[in-house]
Amino acid sequence: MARIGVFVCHCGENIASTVDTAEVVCASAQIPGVVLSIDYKYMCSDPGQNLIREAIGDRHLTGVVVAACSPRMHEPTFRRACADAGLNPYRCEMANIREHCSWVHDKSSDATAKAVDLVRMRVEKVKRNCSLFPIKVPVTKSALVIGGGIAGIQASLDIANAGHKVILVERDPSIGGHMAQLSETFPTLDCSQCILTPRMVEVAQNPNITLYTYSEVESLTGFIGNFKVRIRKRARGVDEKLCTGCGVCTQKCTSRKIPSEFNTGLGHRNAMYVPFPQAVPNKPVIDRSRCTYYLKGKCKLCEKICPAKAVRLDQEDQIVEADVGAVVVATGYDVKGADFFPEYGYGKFPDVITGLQFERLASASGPTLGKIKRPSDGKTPETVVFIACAGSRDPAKGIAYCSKICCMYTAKHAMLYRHKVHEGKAYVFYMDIRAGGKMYEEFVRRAIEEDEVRYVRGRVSRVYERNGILVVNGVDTLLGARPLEIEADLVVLASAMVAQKDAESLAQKLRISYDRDRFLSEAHPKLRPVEMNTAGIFVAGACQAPKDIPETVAQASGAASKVIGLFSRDELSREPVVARVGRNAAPLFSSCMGCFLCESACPYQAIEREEIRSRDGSLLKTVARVNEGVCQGCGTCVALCRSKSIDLDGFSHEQVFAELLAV
Amino acid sequence: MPSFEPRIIAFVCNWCTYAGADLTGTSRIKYAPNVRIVRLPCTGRIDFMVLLQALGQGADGVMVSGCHPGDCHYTSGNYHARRRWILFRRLLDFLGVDVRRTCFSWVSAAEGAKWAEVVNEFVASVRVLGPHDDFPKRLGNCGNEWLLAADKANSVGPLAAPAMSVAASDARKTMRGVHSQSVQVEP
Amino acid sequence: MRMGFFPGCSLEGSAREYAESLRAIAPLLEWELEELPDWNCCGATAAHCLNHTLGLALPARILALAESAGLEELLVPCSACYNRLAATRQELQQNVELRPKISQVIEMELAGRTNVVHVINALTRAANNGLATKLKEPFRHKVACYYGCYLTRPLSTASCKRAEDPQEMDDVMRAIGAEPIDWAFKVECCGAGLSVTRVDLVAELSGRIIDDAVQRGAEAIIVACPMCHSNLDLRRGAIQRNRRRRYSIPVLYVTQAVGLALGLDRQALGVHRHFVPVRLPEVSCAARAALTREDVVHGEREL
Amino acid sequence: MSGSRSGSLDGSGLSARIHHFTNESVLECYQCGKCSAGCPLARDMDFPPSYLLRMLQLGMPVLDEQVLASLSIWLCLTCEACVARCPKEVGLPRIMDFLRQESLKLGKVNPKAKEILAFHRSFLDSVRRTGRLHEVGLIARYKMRTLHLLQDVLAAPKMMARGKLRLMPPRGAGKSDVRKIFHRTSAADPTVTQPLSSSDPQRCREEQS
Repeated sequence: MARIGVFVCHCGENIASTVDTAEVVCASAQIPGVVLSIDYKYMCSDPGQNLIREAIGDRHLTGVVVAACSPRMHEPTFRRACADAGLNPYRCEMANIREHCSWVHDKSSDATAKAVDLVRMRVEKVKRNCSLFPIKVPVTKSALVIGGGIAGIQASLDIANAGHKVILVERDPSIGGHMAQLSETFPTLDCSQCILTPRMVEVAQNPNITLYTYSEVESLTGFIGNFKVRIRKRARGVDEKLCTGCGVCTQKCTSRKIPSEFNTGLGHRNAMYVPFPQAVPNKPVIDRSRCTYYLKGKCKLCEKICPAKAVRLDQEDQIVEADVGAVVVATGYDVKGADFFPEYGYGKFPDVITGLQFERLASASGPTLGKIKRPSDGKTPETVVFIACAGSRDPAKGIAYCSKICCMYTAKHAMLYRHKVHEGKAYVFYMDIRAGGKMYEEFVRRAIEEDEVRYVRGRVSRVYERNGILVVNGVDTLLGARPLEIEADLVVLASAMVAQKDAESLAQKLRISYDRDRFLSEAHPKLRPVEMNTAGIFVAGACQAPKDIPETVAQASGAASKVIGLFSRDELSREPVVARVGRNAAPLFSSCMGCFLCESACPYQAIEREEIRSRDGSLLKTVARVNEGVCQGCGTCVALCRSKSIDLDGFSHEQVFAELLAV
Repeated sequence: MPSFEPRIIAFVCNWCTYAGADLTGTSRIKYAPNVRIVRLPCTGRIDFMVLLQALGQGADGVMVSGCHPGDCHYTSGNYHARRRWILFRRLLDFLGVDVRRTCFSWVSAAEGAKWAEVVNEFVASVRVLGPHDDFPKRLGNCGNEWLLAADKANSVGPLAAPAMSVAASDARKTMRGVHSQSVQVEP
Repeated sequence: MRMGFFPGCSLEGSAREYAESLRAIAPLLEWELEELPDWNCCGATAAHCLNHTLGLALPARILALAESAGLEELLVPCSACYNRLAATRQELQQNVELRPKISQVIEMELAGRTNVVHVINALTRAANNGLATKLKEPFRHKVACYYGCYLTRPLSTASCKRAEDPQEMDDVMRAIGAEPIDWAFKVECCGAGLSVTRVDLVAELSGRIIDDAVQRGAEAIIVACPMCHSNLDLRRGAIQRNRRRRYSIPVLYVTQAVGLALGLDRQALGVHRHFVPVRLPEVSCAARAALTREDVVHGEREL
Repeated sequence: MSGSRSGSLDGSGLSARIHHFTNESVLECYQCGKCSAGCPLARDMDFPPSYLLRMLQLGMPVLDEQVLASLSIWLCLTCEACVARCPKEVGLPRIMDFLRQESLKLGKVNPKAKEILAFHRSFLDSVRRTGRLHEVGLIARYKMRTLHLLQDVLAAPKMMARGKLRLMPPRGAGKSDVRKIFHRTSAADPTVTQPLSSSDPQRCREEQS
């Protein structure tokens, strides 16, 4: 038999002034199953809570209803009070007679009547509450970091330095990502590689970090604290243990003149190559799509000349499996080419290049060793036109959003150019200058005032070639939209930042959501910026939205600290409000008939398939099972279930109906 | 008939509309006292049965309100709710219930004023429709059965009434069984 | 194949050589041109500048005529006419309220069954079905294909795709043995409507076009629009004064070039009607290089 | 038709009327200036395209006046280069059409646009009379309207010699129908086509008063 106690709070005058609390007390006393009904001025105060604690002890209550403020306000308080007195906290419910009654109605019998109804509903519900216990799941204290750019590097180091194991997976032959390609970084102009490469080396040397380069995540299963990951280690063609990185093979390789990805096509590499000198690991890979041996079946020169005998032409992809407790996604961004802009002639004129290509031209380790030479004839350009928003903020042809970093890197490019070519003229066509950030505005002003970069407010309509010179048709909207024609030797397009080509497939692999621009979407745009809506998966860097380096690193450390926080416990305990599938005695086993509507409805992929087998192991039926580690308790499956085999703890059918019938 | 005061039951999600209604309170915006709110984790949790029961037991109107599209705390529950709602209205229409007795709205946690508006408008419109009595007779009281079966299973308090199929009540019983086992995982 | 034919006003006057050359090559390409009976002016720029409804009604009548004549395709040589017809067709298809209003104005029903086809598209089709095999004297010259505005814009109705660098006319030229150059003013405006009222502006705009074509060694400019032609040809004097330079480069209608390649007589093609005399170098060196052996053999077989 | 696009374009302002009649929203322009950069005539306009849009965006009566009285709207060749490259796909050509008609209705036509307007009218006159354009007639009317009697006189004989001048107006074209069309459409606004005598802008103004 249920023994329910009802505790009516006056909340000073807040409730009592509109609702006749005495009346509420009397009325509740009449409800079957209610053994105690009292009121007090401030239930949430210590004496108030003591009333409850004592009552639970003395009257052996099986359920408590506190008629007071919103449960969103004090439910935790009163549940704690119950727990103190040895009553399962989930047997305590609140009737919201303040926010939903006394504050929104005038003093009247109606208000009181409503209050009584609310209490009765709660009582009927709480009668059917049952003891729930926080769900405990173990935690594997090892993290998977996907992507070896600055975000992935930072996150890995932070987690590893906190004493946890990290598996870092990078698709390219080396870690470093886009940052390794950059020349200098704004607003400080310190050399990108000088600050990045030490971190890369740290990653290689940190005993807690297992590095898989030239590898990709094949699949991820499981749930927070208990993921299983399969990693495809693509065949390098080289035994990394034996290889000393002497580089003989890369120099002698016979398949040459392959446009280098790292140098954005401005330089060349061989089929056997290390993407760049500071690569980590500094071990070559064989590009099988270009290697003579794989194409024609002969050569094997590298194999012959390798002093360490490390070349393995017959090597095959390996699958590595690992258990991890958390995942950090740091897959970074892609640069949108500019070929969708026929009017700018990218791809048609060799001297129209993207921002990233300019980075390589300006980089000391680049194809021109840091000398600004134009691709067509290697001549030093006397006039360079930089076009901002070449793709960004262009819903018609490009992308609707602002890529955020272009204003700054364009200013940087113009500045670098002026530093390297003193007599050169630099024009920047811009729409707005978005320089929000520490020392950013100052940086742009410096470009304009000290380095005399000529900023023109307006967009370029088209770029064409007139006897060997690029003619830029622009406009200055600050001069009454007067058209300008500038003859340039080099045109640099501030190309947009877009999501990785395969962002979607990755997101689906990891069961995380992404937005219409294919950037991964965080759990809450403001309050949960590094969490994904799938528990245990975190995000860092430009795979979530365009970001510059400082922001990326900050977010990476944020994600890392979330992971570390997760790893600080041996097991996770979660609110026990989860769905579960009913089971019956044989021969029914479960009223679930395995339609798996729930599976398709569940936003968290918490529904698993469970096979029920007889003793001899033959399959009797396949039913749904809720993974309570993953379930967030929304109850969508419950409403959808045809056979009503799924129910939601804390909001079960009977509880809801009971509440309803009490109205 | 001005004397008539409709009884309306609202099913709201915990994260948006319930919080929104709280805000209505904290900002002391007054509205009609005719509504009784049933709090659920998400509009996705609301199934036909509950709504039918509400109308079945003689509620004059039923409201469902949750997060705006795209804001669902559980990412997609409200979309499921919306889809099901469209069907539900058809069903009601088929059953001969005036669909004007139902109201679906998006009220976010920040829209305290809107909640008051929605309630007042709906109450007013239902007041015009007059009391809702014919339907309950026809539909009967499906909810009771759920409950009583379950209660029988758990020997919860009074409210004695006809028992329903044993199978279902078994379902409940064994459900509890599994339930308690799986929760005893404390160290 | 049977095609409806809408010449348009200027082909009856200042651009009659366009009409003549088109009519001349049609039989060789197996086009049965069926001139639209009782057609009217499309209203050109003037109509839609001054009165939206009029700007729609005039082309609408033409479309309706074609439809009632049961024509599936209406061949239009003038780019401006094409632009008006295509635009009207689209607007009436998209804007449902408008259709009854217009058909009430023109007192004719209009379903938009007839497709509007520009000569360029018809020629591209021909080029893809063995136009090359019909050649008598391959047109071996470096040519600058000038598309102007109305062939490439608005994008939704344009007869040539790739707004910034269309290829349709270039393909036709290649098919007749010419060597189209890559140049920068393919789709820049020639001054069109201002031909009479603001000669100064026309001279400036058309000047840039001619100059670039010459700079890049074109021997002829090929056009498919009467307005472009009159601005580049008839206004040559003004252009030369404006740029203080002589330009002898002739401007040919695409149909004339094709006609010449098909071995038709210059008179028949109305080549003599141009202001700038059409004097083309024997066979341009570049093209001679391109002239391959089987071409010669093939040429003989033809003769 | 209206309302489907962004912007609070209700009201009686010019931009509101533009939105209502063309369904183009001037508020969508973010003033990058690409249209002005690519416009073949921007240099010769009193207000380049993007500048014109800016004036419309502010929705001040003074600026609306200036827009309607501008030369730009008459210089525009509707070559569509602007919209073809516009990142926001603002339909400038349609807007220009509307502005011309509006400026004509309200008698705000810029005096410098006299010739252009005269040409358009002569053109339509010719079409109304014969159903098709009669170039000789057009030029004749145009000269009458503008009194540029000597312009192009040298071209005439050359054209004659090349058989490009067709003295006789075209016959048999659907004159009557076209007349009707003109009648019905210009019933909407009488200022569109007018008898030879009127010299334009002034006349419009009188009509207003």
